[in-house]
Amino acid sequence: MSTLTDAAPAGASGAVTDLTYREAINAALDDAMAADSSVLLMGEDVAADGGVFKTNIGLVEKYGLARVRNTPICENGFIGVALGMSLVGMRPIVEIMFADFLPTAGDAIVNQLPKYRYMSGGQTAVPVTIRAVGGATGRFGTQHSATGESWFMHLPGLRVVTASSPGSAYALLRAAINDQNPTLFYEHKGLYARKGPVVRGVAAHIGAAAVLRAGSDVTIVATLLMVERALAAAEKLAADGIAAEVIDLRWLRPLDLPAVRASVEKTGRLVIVEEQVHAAGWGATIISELTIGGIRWASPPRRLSLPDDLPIPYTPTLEDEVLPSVEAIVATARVSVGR
Amino acid sequence: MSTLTDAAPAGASGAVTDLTYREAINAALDDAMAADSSVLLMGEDVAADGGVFKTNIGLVEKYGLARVRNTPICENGFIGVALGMSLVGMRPIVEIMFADFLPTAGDAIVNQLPKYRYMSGGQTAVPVTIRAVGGATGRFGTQHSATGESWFMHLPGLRVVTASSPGSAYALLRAAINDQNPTLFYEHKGLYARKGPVVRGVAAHIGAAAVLRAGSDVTIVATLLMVERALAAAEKLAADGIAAEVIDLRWLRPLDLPAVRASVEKTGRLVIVEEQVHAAGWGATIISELTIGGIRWASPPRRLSLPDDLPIPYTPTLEDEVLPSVEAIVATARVSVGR
Amino acid sequence: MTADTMSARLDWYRTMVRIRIFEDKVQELFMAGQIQGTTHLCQGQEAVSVGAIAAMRPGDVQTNTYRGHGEALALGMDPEVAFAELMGRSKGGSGGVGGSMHLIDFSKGNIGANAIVGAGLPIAVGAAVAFQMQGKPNVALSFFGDGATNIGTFHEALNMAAVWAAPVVFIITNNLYGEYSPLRTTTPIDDLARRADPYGFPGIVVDGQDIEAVHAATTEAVERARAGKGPSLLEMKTYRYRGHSRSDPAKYRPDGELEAWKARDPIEILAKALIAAGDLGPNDPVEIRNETQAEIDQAAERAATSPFPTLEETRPYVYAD
Amino acid sequence: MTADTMSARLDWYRTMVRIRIFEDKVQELFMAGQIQGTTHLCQGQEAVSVGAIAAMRPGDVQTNTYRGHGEALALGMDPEVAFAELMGRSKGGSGGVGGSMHLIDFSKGNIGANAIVGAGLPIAVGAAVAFQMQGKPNVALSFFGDGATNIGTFHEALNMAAVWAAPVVFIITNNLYGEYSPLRTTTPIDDLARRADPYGFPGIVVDGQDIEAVHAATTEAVERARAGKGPSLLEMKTYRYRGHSRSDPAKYRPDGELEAWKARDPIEILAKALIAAGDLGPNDPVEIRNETQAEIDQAAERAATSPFPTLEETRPYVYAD
Ligand SMILES: Cc1ncc(C[n+]2csc(CCOP(=O)(O)OP(=O)(O)O)c2C)c(N)n1
Ligand SMILES: Cc1ncc(C[n+]2csc(CCOP(=O)(O)OP(=O)(O)O)c2C)c(N)n1
Ligand SMILES: [Mg+2]
Ligand SMILES: [Mg+2]
Repeated sequence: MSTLTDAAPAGASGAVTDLTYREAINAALDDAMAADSSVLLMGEDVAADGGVFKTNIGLVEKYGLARVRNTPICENGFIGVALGMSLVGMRPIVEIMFADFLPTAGDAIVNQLPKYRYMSGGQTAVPVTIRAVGGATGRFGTQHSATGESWFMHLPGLRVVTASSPGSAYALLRAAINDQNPTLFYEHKGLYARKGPVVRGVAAHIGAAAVLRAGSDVTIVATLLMVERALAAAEKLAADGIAAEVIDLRWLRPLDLPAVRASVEKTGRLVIVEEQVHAAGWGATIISELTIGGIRWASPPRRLSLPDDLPIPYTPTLEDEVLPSVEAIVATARVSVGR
Repeated sequence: MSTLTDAAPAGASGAVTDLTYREAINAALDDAMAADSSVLLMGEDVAADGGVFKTNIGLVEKYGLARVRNTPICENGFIGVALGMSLVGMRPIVEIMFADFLPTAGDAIVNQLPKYRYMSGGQTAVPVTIRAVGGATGRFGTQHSATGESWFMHLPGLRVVTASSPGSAYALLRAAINDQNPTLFYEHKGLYARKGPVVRGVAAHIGAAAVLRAGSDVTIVATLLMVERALAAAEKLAADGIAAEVIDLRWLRPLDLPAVRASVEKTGRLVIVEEQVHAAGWGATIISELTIGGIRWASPPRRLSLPDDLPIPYTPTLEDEVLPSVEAIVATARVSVGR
Repeated sequence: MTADTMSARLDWYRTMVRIRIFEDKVQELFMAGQIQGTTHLCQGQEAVSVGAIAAMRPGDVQTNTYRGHGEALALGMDPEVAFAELMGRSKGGSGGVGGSMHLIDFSKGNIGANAIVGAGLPIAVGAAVAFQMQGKPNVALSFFGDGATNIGTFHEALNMAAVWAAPVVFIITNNLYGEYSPLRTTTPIDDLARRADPYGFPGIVVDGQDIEAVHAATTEAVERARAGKGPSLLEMKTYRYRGHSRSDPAKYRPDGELEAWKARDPIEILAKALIAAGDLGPNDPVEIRNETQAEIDQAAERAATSPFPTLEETRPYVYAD
Repeated sequence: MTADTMSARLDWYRTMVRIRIFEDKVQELFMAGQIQGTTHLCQGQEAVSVGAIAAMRPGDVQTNTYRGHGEALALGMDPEVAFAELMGRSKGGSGGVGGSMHLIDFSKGNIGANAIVGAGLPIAVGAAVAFQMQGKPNVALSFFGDGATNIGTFHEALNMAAVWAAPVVFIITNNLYGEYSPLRTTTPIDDLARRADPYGFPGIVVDGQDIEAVHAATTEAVERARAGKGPSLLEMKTYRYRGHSRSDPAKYRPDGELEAWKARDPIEILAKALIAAGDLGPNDPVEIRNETQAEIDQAAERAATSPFPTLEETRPYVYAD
């Protein structure tokens, strides 16, 4: 068990540094492994040259090849291995190079990790963290560009979390590693170079969304890469006197409905910005639950999503075209507030 | 290519017979294999003793072991095999014994089947049908009871369809087999013994939901086993003068939003009855899309779903308890209409 | 034979009889509707479960399958707790939410009974690698069927175990059928032990009806793993007397096959040996059977008195804090 | 050597040179930003693609991977169409939506270039079984890497192929690395051909730098499959000159390894043989290189003039009717 808690953060606690998203993930891994010798990182080439996305620089030198463990190419198998490790005292972190490969491990993720404690009647905890690198803008084509963020959010027993900035990446990854339950942690490959403040040694609260910008006219909810676009849009809207409240959803399971509801109760308007098809995603889930809850919509909620019927293309021009843009967010928010 | 069309149905066309759900599936398989020699059925023990759920009785005797092909236990592998067959002129039907095993074939279902035509720039069709047997009430426990119906509905390139009765099972399975695109066809293991009229030789329209009972007070949308419960509830409600419109959603992709919208525009009220967790499912998708579309809710939509945070238990008493019941549907519809 | 090994063998014998009678009782209760859903019984395979598990030491763990009652009982699970689980009662090992396919007891090293074919292998490898990292002298066993050797996780698990020289022993309970399919219709070879070769560790064919052979082969593999020499694959040739599950009549079996295997019943074989060695009197088998029958009947009765759990009771089983 | 086989070998030579220069050009265009995302190049592996595909007959098919430019060109894809695809242009083989990892041409038997490791194997088995059912004399090949032999689909595909005696040939392009990982760090054996044994069909080690050896071994396996004798596994020992993808500097390779392999360059080896046999003049290689360079440069230029597709243009690629 990690000794890290929100109350009494461990390590270089509280220190604030400016790090890139990549460095923030590296720092979270480093701090977690330093704080708890049962924490390990495993996956394809995680120890090779800092890993494919260079998030693991310096770790193998510090913790060795047993705790920074290269695996053969077999996602379903090595997530099963991580599960087995977690049953006897280890806290594995599994790196999945592209979120698109998560379905390759479908059984481990759907039938094993979330149900393992339950099937045993609560005899064990399953402290496994899966880091999945997702998202478009990389021109990686249709089999390497999904965020996959909502694929597993319906599974009781699992936690699902997304990181949109260096600061949240650090705090959320520490929280995921520290948690006793299987957690899918989503990174966006388009964010690795972003820089921002990181508070070392402090883990985020599980299940808490973050209001990144306060506003009273319209609520914009986003995750991952879409968060910075939502913030940029809010900036532009402000210039026109429209006050947008921007929420980084962060957790898909548990889903922070109270936070979104509180905001929409104030604004009466909602724009969902999601890098995924709308069907069966977190955006649809939020709109459905709020509507079921009887919320008063001042104007119908709106969404910016990937096309309903199109996979993500390699074609650079088209990949840009299918993603929700700052301009589209601005335009949609304007329609929502009616000016 | 099957010669079957809605216009000119093949085989014992138009003949209406009373069959069980199991027999209806058997008839659809039989008629499709008789009509087109490129159609084959494959899966674990599909040829053994009529198959595990006895849906395949008589087929191996008629079509032989090559076209009714037992496979080793390797879902991901044999769905990949079916994909390969479909690229060179065959029309495979894959039987997945329990829908819970679909994630075992996650890569084939998420990254291969729906994207294969797209990645080739439309060079090929992928006429693969996957029959997945899902659903609770069987006391099969947490790894054998999921409907899994919404797991893949967000994937462009795929079709997803559910069968709630003998008649729809026949017509929808013929449509799935006849279609040029990969289709996930969901059966419910709790329905096999149900009897009902079946029109031989006629395929359903792709993407069309079915209004099974007309009513003006409240719309109830359901799939699979929940459809008969919705109908039973409507019967009871009618006795109290509440006219419920019951829609069998049937297709999750393409999703028949127009049909549901038309009904809710009339009733202003909606009750979703789903044998799944609400998050990231078709129920949430429908409520979200209708709300985004600006529909006028006379009263907030309501849902009956599986518990948000509980896997399906083996415990007979609890398995019954977690499923939406006729009584719960009646009660919820009453609250919705306010009497 | 030392007094020690003698009493060990008597324990084996009693445990095999207990498993046999437990499974017969399960069938009876299933037919009576007291156990619902499905059952996968292991009559005929008792020597594999008991002989292999007898090679485990404290701290060792194993994973098994939906056909795991034999392993669960061999590891010492109280039949009452097992029956309660099969009946879905609070007193069950998993509080009644697991059922027949999930007899699990972490306190006895039974860290998993999986209903997904092949899923238990990587989990065992993970436990083994963890022991290695923790510097513990422990070993993980994984029990699975012949049909499971055709699914991807089998290959992935054996490959990782070899690469990491994990202290794990893979045990194929080859009962010649995967559900209704004879081995040869889904598998291109007869001796599955051969499937160890591409990973560079030993694969050994074992007479699964002879508990002495099972125990000897498993002990060697377990100690090899404990010594840091890596994994082994053991193929136990055995047979399941009943159908695959529930009320499967097993029509797919050729005439005489069942009888031929029953002629080499693992319980009879050990009884003969013990009697020949004078460690068991000629009437002891009948007595042990009767004692055990009474024990099992009472266990089932007591289990049936345990209440069904409430939903509230089961919520803590989902998330740990 | 007959005139026929001679001209065949000259074709092989020209094709290998074309692939080499194509890949070098891809790297150049990638660095220039005209090709985006990622590339996986095959310089050094040309003999495997060309020699194996030369064993195919009309109606035969194959699947390959994200590192499939060699196979695509060996199957006769027009370099302009290939470049256009890599640039995401309308004229590309997949209309520009596929990119570098998906050079596909059904009209030439190239039914798949997959970006998921191991996914192509079952697809090839499926095509092979379909040919068998259709009574066609055709065969399916599947090209994949050494790292792919560790994922479940490898095992599942080989097992099914064996059970059904499918006319399929599995070709491991063993270039000693899976991404940045040396084979031995992820795989417990050196000769991957050994991995055929548990399925009861031949596994053969082949010198992947010698196109004659590649062609001979593949021809034997293909004709064996065509004759209904079932699958084979061929391990082609070769090497990729460049890093795994994009701008990977391949720092993980020991000093001298690259040079040692370049000393056995597949193009050079065939050139020597052809010159020795008098089928190629001493200056021909330079001339052929120059001709090909011009051809490739022009193809790239023409490809760049093709427009990017519109979304509307790509919609029909999703669903067929
Ligand atoms: C991934 C998966 N596919 C299919 C099944 C259905 N199923 C349950 S047991 C079984 C046969 C397994 O045979 P074997 O491995 O020999 O074990 P045995 O039942 O003989 O003990 C099958 C196909 C499953 N549980 N999991
Ligand atoms: C299922 C899956 N896991 C991981 C990857 C990422 N990946 C792409 S290529 C590769 C290495 C494959 O090595 P090998 O099979 O030897 O082929 P090579 O690249 O050497 O041609 C990996 C791990 C992937 N594409 N698919
Ligand atoms: Mg078996
Ligand atoms: Mg390689």
